Amino acid sequence: QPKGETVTEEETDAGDNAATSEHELAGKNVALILQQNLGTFSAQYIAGVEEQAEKFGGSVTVFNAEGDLAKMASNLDAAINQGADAILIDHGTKEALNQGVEKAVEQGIPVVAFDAGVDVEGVVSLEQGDQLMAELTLQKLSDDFNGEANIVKIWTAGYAPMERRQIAYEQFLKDNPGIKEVAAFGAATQNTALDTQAQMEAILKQYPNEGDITAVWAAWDEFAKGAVRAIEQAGRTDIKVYSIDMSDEDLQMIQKDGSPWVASAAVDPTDIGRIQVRYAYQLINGEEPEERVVLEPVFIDAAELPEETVTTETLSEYVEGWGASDQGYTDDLRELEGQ
Amino acid sequence: MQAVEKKSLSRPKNSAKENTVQFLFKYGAIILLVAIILYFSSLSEAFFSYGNFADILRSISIVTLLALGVTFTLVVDGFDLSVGSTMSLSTVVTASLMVWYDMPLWLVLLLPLLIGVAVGLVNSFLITVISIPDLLATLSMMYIVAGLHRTYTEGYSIYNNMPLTSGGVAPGQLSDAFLWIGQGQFIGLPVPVWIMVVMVLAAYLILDHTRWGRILYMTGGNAEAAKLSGVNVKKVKTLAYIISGVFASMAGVLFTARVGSGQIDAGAPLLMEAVAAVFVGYSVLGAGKPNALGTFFGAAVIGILLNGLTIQNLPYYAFDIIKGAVLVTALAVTYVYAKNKFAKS
Amino acid sequence: MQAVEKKSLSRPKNSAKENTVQFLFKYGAIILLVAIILYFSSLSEAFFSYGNFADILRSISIVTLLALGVTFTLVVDGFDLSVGSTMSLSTVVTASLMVWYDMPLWLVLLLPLLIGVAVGLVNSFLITVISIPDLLATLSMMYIVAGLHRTYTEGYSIYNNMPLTSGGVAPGQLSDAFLWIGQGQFIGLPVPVWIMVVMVLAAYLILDHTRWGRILYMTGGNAEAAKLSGVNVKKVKTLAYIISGVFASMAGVLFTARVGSGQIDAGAPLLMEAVAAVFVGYSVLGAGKPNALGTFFGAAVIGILLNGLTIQNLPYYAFDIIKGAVLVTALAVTYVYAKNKFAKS
Amino acid sequence: MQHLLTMQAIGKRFGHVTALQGGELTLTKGEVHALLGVNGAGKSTMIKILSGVYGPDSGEIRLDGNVVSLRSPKQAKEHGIYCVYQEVDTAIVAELTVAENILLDSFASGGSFLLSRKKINKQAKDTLAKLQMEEISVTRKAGTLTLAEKQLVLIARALVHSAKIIIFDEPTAPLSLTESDKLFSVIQKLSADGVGCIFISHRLPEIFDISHRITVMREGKWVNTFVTEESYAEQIIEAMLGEALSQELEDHPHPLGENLLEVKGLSDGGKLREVSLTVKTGEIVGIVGFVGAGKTELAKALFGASDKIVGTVEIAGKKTRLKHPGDAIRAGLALIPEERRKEGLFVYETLRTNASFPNLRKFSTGLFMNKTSETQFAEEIIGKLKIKTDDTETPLLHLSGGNQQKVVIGKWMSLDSLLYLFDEPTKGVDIGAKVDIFKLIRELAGSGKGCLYFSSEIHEAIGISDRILVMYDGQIVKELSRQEATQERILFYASGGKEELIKTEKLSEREHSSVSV
Ligand SMILES: Nc1ncnc2c1ncn2[C@@H]1O[C@H](COP(=O)(O)OP(=O)(O)OP(=O)(O)O)[C@@H](O)[C@H]1O
Ligand SMILES: Nc1ncnc2c1ncn2[C@@H]1O[C@H](COP(=O)(O)OP(=O)(O)OP(=O)(O)O)[C@@H](O)[C@H]1O
Ligand SMILES: [Mg+2]
Ligand SMILES: [Mg+2]
Repeated sequence: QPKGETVTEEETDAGDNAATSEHELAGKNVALILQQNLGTFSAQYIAGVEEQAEKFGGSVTVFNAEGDLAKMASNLDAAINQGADAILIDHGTKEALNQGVEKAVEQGIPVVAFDAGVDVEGVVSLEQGDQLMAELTLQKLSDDFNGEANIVKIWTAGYAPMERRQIAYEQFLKDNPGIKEVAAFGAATQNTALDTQAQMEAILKQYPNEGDITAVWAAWDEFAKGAVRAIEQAGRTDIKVYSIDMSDEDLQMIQKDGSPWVASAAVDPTDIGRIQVRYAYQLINGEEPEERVVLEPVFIDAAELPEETVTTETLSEYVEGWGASDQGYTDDLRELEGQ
Repeated sequence: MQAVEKKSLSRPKNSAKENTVQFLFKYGAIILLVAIILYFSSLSEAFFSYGNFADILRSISIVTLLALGVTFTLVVDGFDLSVGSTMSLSTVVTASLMVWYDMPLWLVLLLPLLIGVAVGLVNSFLITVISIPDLLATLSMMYIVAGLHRTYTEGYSIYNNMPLTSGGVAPGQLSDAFLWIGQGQFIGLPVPVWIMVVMVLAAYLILDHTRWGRILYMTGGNAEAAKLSGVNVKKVKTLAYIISGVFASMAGVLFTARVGSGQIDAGAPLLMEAVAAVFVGYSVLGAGKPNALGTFFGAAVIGILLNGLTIQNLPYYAFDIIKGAVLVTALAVTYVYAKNKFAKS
Repeated sequence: MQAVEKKSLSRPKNSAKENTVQFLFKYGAIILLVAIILYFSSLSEAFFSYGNFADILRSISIVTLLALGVTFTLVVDGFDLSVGSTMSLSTVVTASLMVWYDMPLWLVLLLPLLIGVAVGLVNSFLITVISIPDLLATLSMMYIVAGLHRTYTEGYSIYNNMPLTSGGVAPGQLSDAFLWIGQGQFIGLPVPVWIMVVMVLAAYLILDHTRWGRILYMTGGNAEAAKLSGVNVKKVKTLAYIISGVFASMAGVLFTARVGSGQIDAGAPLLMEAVAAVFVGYSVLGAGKPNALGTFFGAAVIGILLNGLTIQNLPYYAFDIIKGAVLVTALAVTYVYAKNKFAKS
Repeated sequence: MQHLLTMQAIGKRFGHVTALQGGELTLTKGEVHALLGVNGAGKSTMIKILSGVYGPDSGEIRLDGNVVSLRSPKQAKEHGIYCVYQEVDTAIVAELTVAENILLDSFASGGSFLLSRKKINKQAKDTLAKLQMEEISVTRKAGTLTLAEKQLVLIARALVHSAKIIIFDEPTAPLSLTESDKLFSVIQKLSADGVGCIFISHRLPEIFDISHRITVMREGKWVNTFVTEESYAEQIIEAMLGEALSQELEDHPHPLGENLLEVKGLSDGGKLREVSLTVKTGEIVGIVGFVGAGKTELAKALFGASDKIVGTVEIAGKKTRLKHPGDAIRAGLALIPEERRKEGLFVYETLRTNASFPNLRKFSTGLFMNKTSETQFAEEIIGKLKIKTDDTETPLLHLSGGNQQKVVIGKWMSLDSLLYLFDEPTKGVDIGAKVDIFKLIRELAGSGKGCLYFSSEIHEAIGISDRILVMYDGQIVKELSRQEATQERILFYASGGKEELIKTEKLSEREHSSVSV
């Protein structure tokens, strides 16, 4: 990628200062264990991790398992063997990771997991407010159509956050009998957005008439992207899309004229990365933070966005609470960052 | 004459089987297409309409370009498995040229083609100079190019106004002129359909009606004989892989224009469809060899089949089975025919 | 003798090149491994420890099983691209047998192997009876089996107490006895490492020291000559593909036990690593042909390389490039060597 | 005489094999120059150098007095040198039509970019007309042609262009007598037009018919050049074979026993039709015919290597069904196939593993191979067959053709077979090894084995066989006893001659055909 024009001097300086400082928390190596590179979301998330670690004067090693859980477990082993100072986990399953995480904890390596489902004592688990995000978007959907809608659900099982969203979804349908699910599908594949697009096109052919489908609820923005493209290219202006999660690419799609994508709820992926690093440093610093951290989601309504294009970086100017999370900071950490 | 008569008399069974294979080989693909169209038309009125066919044609245009490239390599008795990755690379490069570097349209259309040329050159280097078998060489390149395209974008897809990892926002946008290539209409047909038709015809003319085409087929049919006739076999193979690379990168450009962004891994899922199209096309009108019209035809059969099955609400995850089965059937017909033909000579 | 001397006198350059290739071919892989280990050991003290090597061995155990299957098909001059999909299918079937149907352990271990046998049979049917070239036949099967495994689970991964599409919750769980296969320890080494070691040794003994191995290699060396020496070539090829299928399904079972759930598409990303392992293994100690120890060795080289490179903080998206490059290098050495050897005749 | 072409001191080496050392050839305008020599004498290599396929290691080529460099077939063609190659299948593109195959050279060498099918077809038809072969349809796929038709297509390919020199490398081998005659009239016409023709053939009579001069080569060297009109066949044969080797193989009459093999009405659904024959113990039966007569098919059918076989086969009085070579081996048969590298050997493997392969059980204890007994056996056959090799572990690739052939024979020695099928066992084998092989065959027969000897080298078959069966077009058309078998008789039947049409006296007129090896 090319250099952008607006590299902030401040940031790079901060990194340099910390790196050269003599602070006892400086120079730590953080291992980031990814299950899968999920497109833009992952890229921004990793950027957040790297940015925060750099500010603390540390460095990041990224282990990507390309979706392969066995490799993810091996990567975890490798990180432990290499003596990482802290381990961050992004997704994965309890069954595959618990063993490795226990080993890490035994060896005194701090572990912070994000949406990984691991349940080992001493490990900080981050989760997005999944149920809340589901509720927020579903409520908006219901409000937009006065509680009467035929919806398509795009969702997949097998991921802890997905299942938490599913719980909220089922509860919501029970409470709102006017909302009917006409179809449900979804799969996390090597190429989720494109595959979803093909499936959504099929669904649209199946329900060709206006009103057959009022809206699509996508439990993940990769699903939403595929659905939005399918709807746009079929020229179906009658269908709206509600989703969870938000990346830059999503924002561009939402801001497009006449976009069917009207709302989303999300935690800033960059923020997730930053917060995860902060908790890791708390652990390194010997503090004892709470073990279950729920990240505060933000609701984004397309109507609130301005005319000019915004990015996740500038989004905070229009959406309250975005990209400005202070979660996980302690005085020690601020001091470290301020060096 | 006598011998022939005697032969067919003494083996009536065999002969009947042979005839069936011959017939299937010659008209099987066409019968299949007509049957599929009739079947789906009977199920849905919307199917047999100008609009739907234009849609189907548009939907197969990218695969067809990819498959044309594969056709050229098969003509010279090679095989290019790297086309999917090359297309992915071309997709992100095309988008990046506009979004990251704000380049003029002509460069945006030209540079990706050079990437295709480069991949073709590396492929043919591995094959003709290092003597790695075609399939293995292009399989490796498939992975390398896939890795390159991901490294190039650092794992991001490329879209208008994307923020850059180094901070700031990308300066450019996909221009409307560019998007017209993938989404516009021209004299009543979508632009991608025009591009596909022109390319199929060009490939057909080159392969079937020019000296070059003859040299390509000659090289594929019997490299030794071609060499003895004064053909520089390595050069011809190199050319075929370059053509394949260029077609793949054209497919990538078209994909970017169609989708309006530079998606990661856009080409990978299209590889099998392209290969299947070529093999289904082998049999069109009994050509018995890779040919441009057949490839188009094969892509159409698969496109219509998938379109129809989608309407039939077949679960998406079963599509791979259908595609694989179509490919196996096409291969089986091709190779059973080849076996028969060989036995006869 | 005279001839050789004369040749080396008149073309000293070529001869030096030849010698280099010979040397590289014989010791290249070992030198590479030692160099890699030394380099990484110099970077990190933790690298050269019993624990780390045990972990690395465990991490390559699944790929090695897969690669052993590919080795068998390469020995008979075939090629199995469907092993990745077969492994995926076996993974989800293994998990489903426990989670959906709550079956006893022996059935859970047996049934997936039968799937491997079935895939092997279909592969060899396409290859030996229909005469579709190995790579194309197994490529098609790769897609079909991938489609099947997704259709079987309807696109879901399978895990303990998963909700079922029909409502309710799955009755079974992955048992501890089963998980021990993937996660347990046995006499100081992880169980998967034991399984791998036993399988590598078994494959080595069979291929290098038994009558069967001889028949497999000879069939691969020259099928026609083997046939005229009384070997039933089709049967031998069929056997090789069945063995390949069984190894792939064993890899799938091991994967399920390692991960504790039945992931969709588990095998697909491992295909290239397995193929690369086999080709790197070609050259081990100058065997010049697919061999079991070489395959293990190849898997180890790649495993250690990736392990080390990750620590070097190479961007994760560039790994495919490294893997592809390792594969190309292995192929180049193999085929340049073959060319040299052939040219001498 | 103004020399159109002079080739001098041509040397060529393939790895360890010296194909040529001191090849010479001159050609004048309008001359038909025959090039003669036993198999492997270097004829094909010589003309491949002339047509630019191989670059010579040494020597010089002059065209019209000027030294030329012919580095590629293209360059040779630019100099007006065209060649009809010996191996038909290396030069035919099966998927293209006859017309396209005839015009193959012109596609490669430039010309108009767009092609008109009509024009191509017409041009091809005209060329075929010159050969009086209009009945070959120019739109057929070349792959469906018979071997003879393919050969004619290749000849036509050379006639398309205005050539200075045309080389014919054994063009008549697969042709019938009438087809050969047509070719000769074309060659005569070319010669009258001033084209120099180089003609290679193993058939002496036609060489005396058509050539002006004859150059004989032996072991890659020029031996002599004769003016045809002033020379005799005996002279030429002597030059080809060399004095030392022209002694006859001693004929040891040996007793024949019971019928070992009895074949009735064998057909393979393809070439073979209604073949019946018998072999007694201790008997060597020669089966002779031209390329394409179906000898190899017969050998393979007997060995169970072809599908769709009808007819009965009795071995040692027992009716046997041969569905697979495995059955044949169990029944006591052994096949030494024609294409030894393709069908008989594993060239990248060692002598040891090759030798033990047909009988692995004998060399294994339980399931595991017993290398000691393998090595023992390999050493045994090395000694017995006088195989020249460093040790039992050298890959066969590095052995010479004759020694490879001995391995193919030797590998059956562990089985104690009853009946040996030799398909062209002397093909590509040097003269010394040839004698060894003949001795070996005689030895086998002497020890009570049956032998079937398939060959298109008529004089060799005459020399070794107790009885000769002549094949033509998939059938056995004539049985000749040792006394009746002469080169002319066999040639006559092998080219499809019918008994009623000839007077037998005319045939037995020239009884001088030497039975040399
Ligand atoms: N490409 C090659 N590689 C290795 N050896 C070769 C090659 N071509 C020819 N030879 C060897 O060179 C020698 C001469 O072969 P050549 O084909 O010229 O003989 P020929 O006189 O044409 O014989 P024939 O009558 O059988 O056609 C033989 O020993 C042959 O084995
Ligand atoms: N009709 C044909 N078309 C093409 N090739 C043929 C044909 N007939 C024979 N041949 C080729 O000639 C070779 C020998 O043919 P075949 O086995 O039928 O006869 P043969 O009597 O054994 O001849 P040979 O003297 O070569 O042993 C085969 O390898 C085959 O490739
Ligand atoms: Mg020759
Ligand atoms: Mg023969």
